[in-house]
Amino acid sequence: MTAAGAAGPAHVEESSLVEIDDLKVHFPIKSGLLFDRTVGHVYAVDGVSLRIKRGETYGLVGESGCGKSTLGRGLLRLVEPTSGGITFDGTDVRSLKGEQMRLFRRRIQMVFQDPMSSLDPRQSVESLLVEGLKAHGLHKDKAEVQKRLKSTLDSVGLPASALHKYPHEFSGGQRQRIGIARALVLGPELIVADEPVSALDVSIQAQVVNLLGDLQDSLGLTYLVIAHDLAVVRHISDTIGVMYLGSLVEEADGDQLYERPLHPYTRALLSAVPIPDPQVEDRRERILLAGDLPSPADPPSGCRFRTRCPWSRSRCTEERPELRVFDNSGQRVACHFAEEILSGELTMHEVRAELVRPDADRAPDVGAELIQTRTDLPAP
Amino acid sequence: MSTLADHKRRRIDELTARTSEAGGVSLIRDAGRRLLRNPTAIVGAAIILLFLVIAIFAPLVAPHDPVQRFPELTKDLTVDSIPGATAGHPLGSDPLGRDFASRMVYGARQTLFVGVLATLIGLLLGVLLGAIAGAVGGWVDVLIMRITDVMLALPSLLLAITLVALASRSTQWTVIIAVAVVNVPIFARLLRGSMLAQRESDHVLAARALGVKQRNIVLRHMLPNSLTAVIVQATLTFAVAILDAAALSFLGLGDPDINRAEWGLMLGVDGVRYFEVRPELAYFPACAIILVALGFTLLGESMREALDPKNRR
Amino acid sequence: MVRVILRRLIQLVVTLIALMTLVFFWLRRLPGGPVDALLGERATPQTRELLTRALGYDQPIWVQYGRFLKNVVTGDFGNSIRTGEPVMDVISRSFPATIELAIAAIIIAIGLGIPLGYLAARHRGRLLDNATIIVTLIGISIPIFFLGYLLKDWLTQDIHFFPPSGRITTGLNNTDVTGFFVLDGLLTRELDASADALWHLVLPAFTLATIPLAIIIRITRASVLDVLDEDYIRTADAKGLRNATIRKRHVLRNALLPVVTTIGLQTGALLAGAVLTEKVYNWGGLGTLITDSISGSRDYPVLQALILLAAVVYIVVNLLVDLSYAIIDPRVRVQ
Amino acid sequence: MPLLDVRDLSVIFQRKGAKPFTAVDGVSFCVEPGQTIGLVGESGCGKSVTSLAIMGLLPRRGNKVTGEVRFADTDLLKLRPQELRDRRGRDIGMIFQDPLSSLNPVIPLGLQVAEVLERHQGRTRRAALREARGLLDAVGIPDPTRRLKEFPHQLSGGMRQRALIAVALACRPRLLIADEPTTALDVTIQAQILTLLKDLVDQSGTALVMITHDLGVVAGLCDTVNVLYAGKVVERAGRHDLFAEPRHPYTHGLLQSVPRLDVDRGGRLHQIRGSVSDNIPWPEGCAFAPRCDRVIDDCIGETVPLEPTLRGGALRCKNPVPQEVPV
Amino acid sequence: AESDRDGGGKGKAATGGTFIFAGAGDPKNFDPIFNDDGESFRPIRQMYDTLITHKTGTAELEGGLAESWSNDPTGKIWTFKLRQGVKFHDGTALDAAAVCANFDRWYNMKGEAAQSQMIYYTDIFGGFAGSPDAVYDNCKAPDASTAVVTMKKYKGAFPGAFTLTAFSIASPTAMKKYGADTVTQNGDSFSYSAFANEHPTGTGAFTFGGWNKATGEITLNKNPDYWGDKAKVDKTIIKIIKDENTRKQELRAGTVQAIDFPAPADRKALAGEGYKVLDRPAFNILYLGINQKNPKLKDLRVRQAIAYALNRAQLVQTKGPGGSAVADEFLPNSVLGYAPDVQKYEYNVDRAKQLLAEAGATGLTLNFYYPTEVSRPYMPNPQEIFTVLANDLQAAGIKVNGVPRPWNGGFKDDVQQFGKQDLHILGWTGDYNDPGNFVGTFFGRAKTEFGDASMTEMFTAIGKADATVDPAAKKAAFEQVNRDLAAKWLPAVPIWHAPPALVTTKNVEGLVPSPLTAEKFNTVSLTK
Ligand SMILES: Nc1ncnc2c1ncn2[C@@H]1O[C@H](COP(=O)(O)OP(=O)(O)OP(=O)(O)O)[C@@H](O)[C@H]1O
Ligand SMILES: Nc1ncnc2c1ncn2[C@@H]1O[C@H](COP(=O)(O)OP(=O)(O)OP(=O)(O)O)[C@@H](O)[C@H]1O
Ligand SMILES: [Mg+2]
Ligand SMILES: [Mg+2]
Repeated sequence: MTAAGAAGPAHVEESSLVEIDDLKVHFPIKSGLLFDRTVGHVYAVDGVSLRIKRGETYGLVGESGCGKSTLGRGLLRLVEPTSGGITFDGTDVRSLKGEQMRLFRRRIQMVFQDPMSSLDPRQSVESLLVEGLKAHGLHKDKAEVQKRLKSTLDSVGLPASALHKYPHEFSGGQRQRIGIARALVLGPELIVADEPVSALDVSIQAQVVNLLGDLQDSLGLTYLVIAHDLAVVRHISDTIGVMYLGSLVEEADGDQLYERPLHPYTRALLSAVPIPDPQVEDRRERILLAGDLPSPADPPSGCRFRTRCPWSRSRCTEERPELRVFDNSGQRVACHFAEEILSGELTMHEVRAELVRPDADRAPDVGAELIQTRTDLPAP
Repeated sequence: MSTLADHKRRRIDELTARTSEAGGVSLIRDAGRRLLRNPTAIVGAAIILLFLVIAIFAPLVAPHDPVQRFPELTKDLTVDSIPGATAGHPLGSDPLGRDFASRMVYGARQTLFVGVLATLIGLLLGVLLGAIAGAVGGWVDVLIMRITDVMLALPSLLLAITLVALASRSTQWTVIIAVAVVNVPIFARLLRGSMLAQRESDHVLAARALGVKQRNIVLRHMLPNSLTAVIVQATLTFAVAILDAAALSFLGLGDPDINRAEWGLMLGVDGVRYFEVRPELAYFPACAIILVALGFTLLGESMREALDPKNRR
Repeated sequence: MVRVILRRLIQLVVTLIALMTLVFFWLRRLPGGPVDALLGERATPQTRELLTRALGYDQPIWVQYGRFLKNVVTGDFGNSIRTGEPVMDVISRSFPATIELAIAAIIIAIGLGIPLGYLAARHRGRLLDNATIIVTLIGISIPIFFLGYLLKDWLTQDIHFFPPSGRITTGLNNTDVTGFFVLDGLLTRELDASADALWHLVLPAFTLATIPLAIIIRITRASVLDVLDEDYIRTADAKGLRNATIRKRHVLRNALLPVVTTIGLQTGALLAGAVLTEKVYNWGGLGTLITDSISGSRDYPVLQALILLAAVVYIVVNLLVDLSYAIIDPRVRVQ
Repeated sequence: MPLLDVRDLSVIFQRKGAKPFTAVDGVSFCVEPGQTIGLVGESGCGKSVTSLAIMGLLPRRGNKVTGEVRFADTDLLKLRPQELRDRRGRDIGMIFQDPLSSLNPVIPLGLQVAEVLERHQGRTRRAALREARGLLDAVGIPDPTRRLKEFPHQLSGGMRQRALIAVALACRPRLLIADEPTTALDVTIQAQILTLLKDLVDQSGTALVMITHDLGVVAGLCDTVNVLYAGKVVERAGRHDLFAEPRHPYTHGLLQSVPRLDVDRGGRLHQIRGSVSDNIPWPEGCAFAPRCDRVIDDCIGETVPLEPTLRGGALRCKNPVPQEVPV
Repeated sequence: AESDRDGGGKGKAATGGTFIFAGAGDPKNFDPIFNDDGESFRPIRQMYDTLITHKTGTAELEGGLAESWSNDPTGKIWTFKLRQGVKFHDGTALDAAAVCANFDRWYNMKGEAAQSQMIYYTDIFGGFAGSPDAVYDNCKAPDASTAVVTMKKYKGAFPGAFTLTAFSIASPTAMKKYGADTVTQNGDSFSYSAFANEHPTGTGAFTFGGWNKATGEITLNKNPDYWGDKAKVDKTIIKIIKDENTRKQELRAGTVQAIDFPAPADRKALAGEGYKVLDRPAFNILYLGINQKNPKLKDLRVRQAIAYALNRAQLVQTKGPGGSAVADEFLPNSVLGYAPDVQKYEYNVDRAKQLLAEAGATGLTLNFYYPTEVSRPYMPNPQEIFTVLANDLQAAGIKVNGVPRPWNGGFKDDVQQFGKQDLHILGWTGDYNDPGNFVGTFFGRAKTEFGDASMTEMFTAIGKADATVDPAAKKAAFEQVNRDLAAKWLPAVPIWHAPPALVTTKNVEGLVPSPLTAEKFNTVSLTK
């Protein structure tokens, strides 16, 4: 891993592998009498721009439901973005069509959160790995394939005998290694890892984190790591982006972010992460946020964070802050008052928690299906 | 002492290297193993196996030709008395002087044939429709679902009755088709629902990310994983299919060829008609039907249990 | 909520129109058909021709279809071929009989099924549980017409305990008000008629209830077991609540949710089962009407209307079940 | 005298056709009023089973519980079910991990809080509801009057957890057991809940047993920490001691393997090899041995006892991590 | 509810009480002319009378509303001497004018809807006013007690056809009052007048008491002013129970006192339990039709081979309802023209094979159509009969391809209209005592059913016999026809005469079975 330098913005552009420009992914909420009409949208990702440099690890953090996964999937076009641009190594990913896109997928791979559900329980490890090779016509030479599989397994620390086993026969950490091996076998340049360790036990988590690091070192991979655990993200990332309700609120080099969080949300987040050290814990000041994440189907006007922000002002209601470069450290922040808050000019005020309806946008529709399956015999 | 410790240490090393043991079990084999440990499943499977063997080897098992009329039986046969067991005819005569035991044996063949075929045809059509709906989506999906709505608008036996009533001619196939069609929407919806769920699942997403062709995703990921539910349902459907066929016979809408030895027919037609003259004509086929239906139900239920991811470990 | 109902009703109408059209065209291309059905074995070519013209079968099919649609929209399904009465009269006469039977059956199924299922779950793995499971399995596997026959044979012929068939003793002059004989007896204070009708109802209702009963027992059992495993039951236990409170307030309410759906789905089984039960017990309801209009006479106008009616009943009941579900389960309540 | 004194608690699951499985193996710890103790360990190490055994909430059949659970002089394990019921919810409150599934989905929130009061304090429904309103308010649920009539699914995760806390606290129990109360929540919400718990303990003198797998949570909250591995307490220490100088290789390993927010990104994390399911197949010996870097023959040869340490804790290790600074 | 049951039956052969008779199907309505089936005729027969009727329990003619009748030598003019003092239920007197009103009503019936429903009328009277085929000319009433009906041509059916229940005499006043002639077509079917449904008015021993369709009960009350033997019971209820098994069970339960069409299998058991099983003298025929459209079947030897191949004696023994007998001719022996000396085809497989070989028809495969979903008195279980017959044919080396068709869902169409079959089974219950009603109906003209329009010899012979007015000559002519049918023409093989039975409880007296299933209940009494 390259240590993050305080490189200027111009330098960043040259070496960036991925550029995401004002990406939006909106999911339509459908409802209707006979035919479904779109009655609204879930603004899962709502205008995110970021760059990932070749060979670096970009970490994305944020609360559950803020759109991290959707951003990752949008980047791979596993969900079709609503608008915005994606450039991968000079290729305009969004303009790729059908077969082109399919072949292109080889260059970006994905690792999923749940190592069980992301592995087809019916396939042996071998067929899981070969599948990708087949899809890209790389399976012709049997011996070659076997060699490739073995070396891939080896690189994720699994024995070759694992090939003939099935996912459910492995422990969680091993499954995650299989997931990583599946991504690796095609020799991708970018790996999007969506919560790769959050389903794992603490002791296993370290193994996988290390593995990811090792692989990056040996293969020169670029990562987009999505996680809600700020500590993990901080540990593995060169650059960290903080998301809140569909948009990036702050982006900075990991140490920089910890040293000098600019956005109120980042500050709150940092202060909330427990640290396994009583001494630190006892000394820490907490910025407690009131309430919960608002529904992405009905985001607040202006600054998305204003409903929970102890520094919010009336301007925040009217104007949505841009993600702007804060200073020449490269740190970017989307807050009107970042400077004022940093300097202490602005003081906190109390925030009343607001009512948040979970999934109010997706109330189950009893009418969705006219009649469910008819079971003449009892369902389980 | 140290040798003991050495020994134990070796065991620990073995343990740590557990993944190196060769061979693995697939989910299905795993489920199969669990099934084998489940007495319910064993009983169900045993019943079905028994009847299957009888069905397959009917000519060997049956003492006689099931359609032949025997002079020694017709001799004493009248409408109001049917000869019982005699030498060579362990279960006696049926209302037409045919060997009842042989008819029971061949009945296994016919009944399983009807049940299995009806289920399979229903399964095939249902899976086809469901797979298309689930894989293609869009208006095709909407269309297929509306079609199944129409089919589901009638309760199953009623739909079967209607279909038979509406058929221009009735044969064994009318019954099979009617019973099969009833199941089409069930299978279709089951499969589609499961496929839609699969479509959103991580492993399908993973396959897409790998660049696997859509066709292969459908065929190798979505379909196989969705089929479990359908297969379990199919096992349960056998039982229902056999019962439905029997009900149709009882209503006089079944297979009109009474030469065919089929339990539903034997029960629904002769069994009921000659119940007072010779109740065995009803009891034997009824018990056979109950047993087979029970067998399939037991197997289906335990399969459902075995395949339930909740029980996997 | 209103929108959901509306949506379902529209779907219902669409389904019905599709069904109607299908049935109409299918019927028209069948051999035999009304002309033959109307004229018995004594038909002569003249009468045949007279009738074909009288019925308008010599007109193009789409003209016939148009007329049919027009009639249906005005609620006129034509006359029964068998009896010559307006189809709606025939059906509305048979309807109460089936509903009476079905309600009695569902009362039996629910009234016995839920407690038995609950008890089985509470005694999981023990004798009572295993016995219930076996009995329900057999209940599901037995052809119900045969069960009906056996019950009838044992209880009306071997011992003359129940009346063998019909809805009321022949010659008992009950006053017909609603068509529900038990209810009519109460309304007109002819209590003997009411009791007599009820007595006639026992066996058929029990026969018809077999399958729903078995299924309700199984679902209730499974559902109670599921609920007992739920975290909130553990929470309730951790609260130190009394057993009775937990059972009533926490277990049953949740466990009954899937049972409600099952009951809805079982109405389908009831309609189908009624065909068999009514035949066995000579119960003059829709089921008998269906068999009568198929075998022998192919009474297509009646059949057509019956199919539609069955569809409507089935769909509406399911809609009602969904709605009741929404009422019991706050999670599907839509503001 | 401790409020809760768990002595040598063991839980053995015995299923037909399966080998008996010892989920909790001789766990002992005690809690003083006003004290917070932590039970930490990875998934499957027996934390939940311990808490359920204390509460008498384990499934009625298929398990064997031995040992003693003394709660203010009575052994909870020896109480008749009815007597235990009288105590649960009144003397001991419990908060569970998943707030959604732990609340009954079809019963209004108000009643779920109020029914404890009805049961243990003989309140009428009306009075209980009024009190429930106050409780909801106290745990920081906005607009409690309205919430009384609402159902769990209408609340967000954090609010549900608060409601669950309100239920547990309704009768002002002397002991509160919290089984991973924040695991399902986001960090910002977790911080809210933890703060709430802390305040409650501080204000009311309630003893708290905090069960978690997150060492960070323990660090900020607990007075004493018990580290569990494979059903056994492997190390117990005051939190300062534990985090400053973990003695058991497992504790040590755990602490090393968690990335820390306040530490600059380093190279590799320390990692413990293998996984939790790698257990030695015989009862004696240290369960952690197969994964341990410091394993010696003694570890696998004989039973490793939990021995008191100088600093007032306890340790179950034959070859502990050496202390850097001798006490 | 007041119970009408067992009000009577007390005392010995006492009058009064309610007689409950279980019928097998719903009637259509109670206007005689619009009906053609036995279940409708059963109640109609109790409420109406015909001009000529049958002696109780036989098919012999006897005076009904007409004390006597005569015809002129051309057989065209029929003179009826009416019974005096007979009144319809509504009080209208039965006189010649009333009789003529009935005849004129039938002839002048308007509208295709109504006409198409008058099956018997079209059959016997050929057509309606304006039709060239119409047989009826006019009816005169020279005096109140004499009705003279004039026909345009002679028909062999008369006078037997005057006994047809369809030609019962109804009250002209009531018919007018309740608009009897309005038959409206509705969708695929018809609705009938109030007369037909609610106010049937005849002269019969019972008056109409109501039809409860929900319970399937038709109530008939005793007519105290009946001209003949007054009903012994106060009330008769015809309870419709379609399932034969249920009919039997109700009988056992004592809720009905008599049932029609018991299942053949139940006869013995019921008799053993002390119920009275009343066999009706056979008046029907089941035959195996042979379609000569198939050139192989045009060969008489092949048809004879088929006849020889059938083991009819065994069929009668194993499947025949009680009292059934092998049929050698197409009419029962009680009917005029039955020849005792026709060629008989005893079961003889070798002869059959030999004949087939002679005809060069070995390896013959035939489509055998048989009906399903039906049970008729002459054919209680078509599927079984088919199976047995097919079995016999197979044994003689004729391959049989069984084709089942629902009775109304294709069988009659395929057999009678399209002639798709090679073989089929069908039968007939006689309407009145006349050979023409049997032989004439089957073979009197070219029919697709038998597929040969060229058997003119047969058609003329039957036509001639039917047109013979003199009874003796007619008898001789039909005897010859029957001989030729068996020996020369063999268009079909007669199988059996199978009389349907009635079963009553022990306490029912006076129910006399009629070969024509034309039982009248005025003779019934209940003992205790
Ligand atoms: N296919 C979809 N259709 C509709 N809404 C969706 C869809 N996928 C995600 N969403 C919604 O978009 C929002 C963002 O979801 P996303 O999964 O990206 O969040 P996340 O940050 O990854 O959360 P988590 O940490 O829980 O994984 C959520 O409100 C989610 O409900
Ligand atoms: N009812 C039960 N029957 C059999 N085994 C059980 C039962 N409940 C728990 N166990 C087993 O006991 C062990 C300890 O489980 P427990 O739930 O206490 O773990 P935990 O430490 O709470 O883990 P987590 O962090 O996943 O909640 C596990 O291996 C589990 O499989
Ligand atoms: Mg996510
Ligand atoms: Mg736990």
